[in-house]
Amino acid sequence: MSAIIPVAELGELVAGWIGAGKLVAAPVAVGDRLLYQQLASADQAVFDARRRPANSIKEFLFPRHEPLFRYRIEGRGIELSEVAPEEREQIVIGAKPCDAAALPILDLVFNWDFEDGFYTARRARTTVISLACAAEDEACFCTSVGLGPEDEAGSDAMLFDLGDGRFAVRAVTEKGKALFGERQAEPPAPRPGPEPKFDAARVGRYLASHFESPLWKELTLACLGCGACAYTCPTCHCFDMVDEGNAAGGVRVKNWDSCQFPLFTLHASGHNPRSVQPQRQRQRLFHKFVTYPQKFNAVLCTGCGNCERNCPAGLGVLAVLKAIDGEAMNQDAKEPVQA
Amino acid sequence: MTEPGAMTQRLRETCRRLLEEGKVQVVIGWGGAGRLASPTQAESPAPLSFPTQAEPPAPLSGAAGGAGRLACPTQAEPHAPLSGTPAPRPVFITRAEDAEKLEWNDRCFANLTVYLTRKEVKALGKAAVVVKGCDERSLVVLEKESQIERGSLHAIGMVCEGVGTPREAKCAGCEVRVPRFADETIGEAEGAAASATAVASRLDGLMAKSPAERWAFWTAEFARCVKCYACRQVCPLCYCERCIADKNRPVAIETSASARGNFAWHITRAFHLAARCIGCGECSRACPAGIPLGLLNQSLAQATEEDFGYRPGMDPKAEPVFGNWSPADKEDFIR
Amino acid sequence: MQKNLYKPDLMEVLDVQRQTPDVKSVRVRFLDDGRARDFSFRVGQFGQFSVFGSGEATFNICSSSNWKDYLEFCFRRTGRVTEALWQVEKGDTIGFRGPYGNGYPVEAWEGRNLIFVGGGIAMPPIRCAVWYALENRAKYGDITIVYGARTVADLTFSGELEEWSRHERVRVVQCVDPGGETPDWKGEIGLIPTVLERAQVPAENAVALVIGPPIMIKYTLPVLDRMGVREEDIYTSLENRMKCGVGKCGRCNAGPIYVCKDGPVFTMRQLRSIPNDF
Amino acid sequence: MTAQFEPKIVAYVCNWCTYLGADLAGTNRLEYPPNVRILRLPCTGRIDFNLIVKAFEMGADAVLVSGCHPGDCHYTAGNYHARRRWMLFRRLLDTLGIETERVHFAWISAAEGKKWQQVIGEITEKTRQMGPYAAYQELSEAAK
Repeated sequence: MSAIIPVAELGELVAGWIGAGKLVAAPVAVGDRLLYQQLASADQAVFDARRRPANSIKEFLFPRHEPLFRYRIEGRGIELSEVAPEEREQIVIGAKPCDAAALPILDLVFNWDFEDGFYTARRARTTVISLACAAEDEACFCTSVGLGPEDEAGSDAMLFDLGDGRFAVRAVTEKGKALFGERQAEPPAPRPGPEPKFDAARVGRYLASHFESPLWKELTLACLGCGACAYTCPTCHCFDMVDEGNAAGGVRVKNWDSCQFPLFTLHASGHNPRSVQPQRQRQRLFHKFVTYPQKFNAVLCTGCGNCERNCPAGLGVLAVLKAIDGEAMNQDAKEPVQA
Repeated sequence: MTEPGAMTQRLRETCRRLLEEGKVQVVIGWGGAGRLASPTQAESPAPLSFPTQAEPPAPLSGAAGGAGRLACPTQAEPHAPLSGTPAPRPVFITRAEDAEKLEWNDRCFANLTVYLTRKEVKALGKAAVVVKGCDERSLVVLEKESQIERGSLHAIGMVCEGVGTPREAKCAGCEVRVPRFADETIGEAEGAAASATAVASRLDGLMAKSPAERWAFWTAEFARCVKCYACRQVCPLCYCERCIADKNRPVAIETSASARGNFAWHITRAFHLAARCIGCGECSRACPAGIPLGLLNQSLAQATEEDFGYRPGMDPKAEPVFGNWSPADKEDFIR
Repeated sequence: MQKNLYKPDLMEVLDVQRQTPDVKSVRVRFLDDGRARDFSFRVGQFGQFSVFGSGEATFNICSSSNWKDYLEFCFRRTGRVTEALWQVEKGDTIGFRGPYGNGYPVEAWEGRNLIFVGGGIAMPPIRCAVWYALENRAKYGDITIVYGARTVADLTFSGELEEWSRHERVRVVQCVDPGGETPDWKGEIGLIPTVLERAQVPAENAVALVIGPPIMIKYTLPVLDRMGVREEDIYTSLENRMKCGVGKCGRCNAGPIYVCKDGPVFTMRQLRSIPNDF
Repeated sequence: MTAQFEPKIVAYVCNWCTYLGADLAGTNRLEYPPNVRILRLPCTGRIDFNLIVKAFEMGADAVLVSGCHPGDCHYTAGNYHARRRWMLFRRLLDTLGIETERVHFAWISAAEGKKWQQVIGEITEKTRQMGPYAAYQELSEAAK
C-alpha cells in the first residue's frame, strides 16, 4: 500500500468503515461553517486542511447528553438498570491536531483515582485520524501552548494535505496502524504554525500572583455569560447530573455544564462563591492555565481558538491572555524577574 | 453617504466630548478589534499571513469543485468564519483618552443595548450607547418594559449601510438606516429607505413547505443545539433575572441538550420574544452551531404585524401587543 | 465496562427524625447485605444521596464510622433535592454513592485535646467526629464542644449534646444568638466566637474543628489564634456545590483543588494557600 | 389485529367556567370519551404555553385549552389576554411544523355541559383518526 492516498480513495475507506458498521465522524459543512458530525454517508466529510470546525471532537468521547442509568419507581421501591453501552467502534477522521491533542489532556481528569467508565470505554474504542493544518487564522494559537499544526498528540494517524487532491498518511499508534497498515509517509515540509501570540510562562507567572486584580473586571466586562466558549472548547469538561423522567421512572443523565453560568456554583442556601461574571471568567482562565497544570501537569487548552471565534463578544481566552501578557510585559519591564 | 473612517472620527470626538463634559460615565461602543480595552495594552502583534482579506480561504487543491474535499454538491463554497477583518468587539470607554479605541465599520454586528440591563455595566454610571437603526428598536421596547430610563441614557446613532460581507439578510430591506430616536446621529444617508419586503425570503421558503418538512427541518437544526444559551445571553430583550430555563422547582424546560430538551427550550425562547423581538438577528449570529434561530422570531413578527399591525420598537407610541387586548381579536380557531 | 461510577447503591430508610423546623436527620441501610457488610468509611467523609426523580445532593455522613448497621445524614430543607428528601419516610428507598472525600485525620489527632466549634447545621459533620472520639476515648485528651444556633429551636441533636456532657473530660457549651433564647434556656447567649472566648477552653496541644457559615469561621479564627491554636491545627470542612463527587465534573474546583477529592477537610493553613474562591 | 388506538388528551381548563361545565356534564350523566385528562387552573390567562409543550413531552396526542367565553372571565380579561397569546402561539407551532390540529382551544361555560361533551367527543375522534403523535413522542425516545 502506498502512503499517499488520493481523496477518492480516502472516501472509499470512509465508506467502507461506515459500511462495516463503525461510527465515523468528520467535519461536515453546515451553512457557513464546518462542524464535526457523525457521518451518515462518506460524501458528507470535508477534508479541508485550511478550515477549522466550529465545534470540537470531545463530543464523541464526552457527549453533551449522556444517560448514566435508568430508574423505575415502584411504590416505595426503586429499581435501577444500566443503559446499554454503545459498543460500536468509532473513528474520527479529519480532526484538527488541536482537537486530537485535547484527548490526552482529558484522559488525566477522567482517570485520576476514580475512572469514568463512560469516557474511558468510548476512548478505548475510538481511533482519531487528524489532518495536519495547512493554514491558521487570527484566533489560532496552538504554538503558544506548546502544540503545532502537525502535532501528533492524541492522534492515532495523521493525514497531510499534499495540495493536489492527495493526502500523505502517517500511522502513529497501533490503532492507527490497524487502519492504515504500513503506510508511513514522511510528513511534507513542516509548517511553523501561527506566530506565538503570548508568552505562556510569563502569563502563568502573572496570573499566579494576580488572582485579585481590577484587570478581571476590566477585561471581561463584555462577557455575556453564555457557554459558547466552553461548549466548543476541546478541553472544557465540566458537567451536570440531573434526573429526567416522570412519576414512574426516568433516567439520570450527564449534561455538559459551564463555569460561565451563575448557577454552576450557586449553593441551595443562596450563597454563590462566584457571583459575578469576572469571577467566572477568572475561574475559566485559572483552571486552564494555572490550576489544571498544577494538578495534572498539563495546560487545559490546545490553542484551537474556538472560544475566540464563537464568542458573540469576541472575547476568547486568547483576547484576555494577550491583554494579560501585555500587562505582564509592562510589569516585568518595571520589575525585572530575577533569573 | 459618509465614509466609515470619517464616521469613526466623529464617533471618537463625540465620545471624548461626552466623557469630558461629564454627560456620561461610560460609552458603550464597538472597537479594539483584536485587543481589549486595557489602558496599558502593548502594540498588537503583526498581522498573520493567513487568511488575508485579499485571499479568501481557497479550496485546498487547485482543481475546480474543490478536490481534496469529498463531494458536498448542494453546498456553495462556504466562507470561513472570522476570515478577513475581525469584527470590532464591545468596548466600554470610561476615559476620554480611550476614545481612540472606538471603531465604526460594516462589521459592527453586536447589538450593544444588551449591556444596558447588566448589573456590572449599570454600576459604571450613566451610559452612552452606540446604536445602529436596527439596534435602537430594542431601546424602545426596553423602555416600554420599564427596563431602562430613556432619559438617563444617551444614544449615539450611526447611519448604517448594512453590516457583513455579503450583507446580513436583515439588511436587505432595512428601513432604519438612519436612527430615529438617538440623541445624536453620526453620518448622513443617501437615497430613500428600502421597504421591508425583501427580508423574509428564507422564511417564505420555509413556510411554503409542508408542516412535516418544517418539523424535519427544525429537528435537524435543533439536533446541533448544545444549550450554551448564547442566543439568550446575547439578546437585548432576554433580561430576566433568572430565566425559566434555569429554574428547577419545578423543571419547566429540561436542561438536557437532547431532542426533547432542545425543542422545549427553543419554543420557549421564541415565544418569550413573541411580539417583542426587534429582529436584530443576534441570536442567529451568536449560535455556535449555526442554527437560524431568527427565523422563528421573524415568523412571529410577521404574524404580529398581520394580526395586530404592530412592529416592536418601531413606534414608541404604539401599545405593545401583550399586556393589552381587544374584544375584536380574531378567534376563528376557537371552538 | 467498568463499574458504573455514577450508579448509586440503594438504601432503605430506617428512620427519619425532625431535628429543627427545617432540618431532618435520616438513618439508612444498604439494601444489599454484602454491600452493608463490606462498607466502611472515615468520619468526615461524605456521600451523594439520591431521591430518584429529583437528583442527588451532597451530605456529610454524620454517624460514627464504628456504627456498622446503618448510616445517618442530616439535611436542611432548602433546594430541589432536599425538598424531595423532606417527603421521605421510613420504608422509602433512596440512593447513595460514596464514601467520598478525605475525612478527618483522626489518627493524627490522637493524644491531642479536641475543640469542636460548630454553628447551626454544622453539627452533623462534628457529631460524627465527637462520637468517634468518645468511642476511642483513651486516645484523645480533653474534648470541648462549642455549639450554637440562632435560636433554641434551631439546635440539632440536643439530646446527644446532653449525653456527651455527662462523659468524663468532655465539656459542652451551647449557645444561641441574643434574642434566640427561651425562658428556660440554660446555655449561653451570644455569638459563637464570643462564647468560645468566654469559655476559657484549655488550648495547649489542641486540635480544633471549626465548621459553620463563613462569617462565623472568619470571627472564630482570631479567637483560636489568641488561644494559641496554630492554623495547621485548625480544621474545617468545605461545602462547595458538587455533582459527581469523584473529581470529574469540575463544579467544586477552587484553585488547584477539587473539594470532593482533595477535601472536604482542610486545615486553615492549607486553605490560605488556595485562592479564596469557595 | 391491533387494538384500536386510544388517544391521550390533556385538557387545561379554567376553574370558573370549563371545569364547572365538565362537572355539569358529569352530573347530567352526559357521556364523553374517557380519553381526556383534566387539569384545572385558575384561568386561561394562567395557562402557560409551556404546559402545552409539557403535555406533548409526557406523551399527549392532543391538548385542549378551554375557559370562559369572552366577557365572562372571572378575572375580567384573563381569557382575552390568553386569546392573544394563542393567536401567536399557533403561528409558532405552525412554523416549527408542530401539528396545530392537535392543539385545540374552546370557550365552554359552566352551563355548557353539552358543549363539553361535544368538544371532547370531536377531539377524541379527530385525534383517533390522526393517530398517535409519533413525531413528538420520538423526541422523547431520542432523549433516552
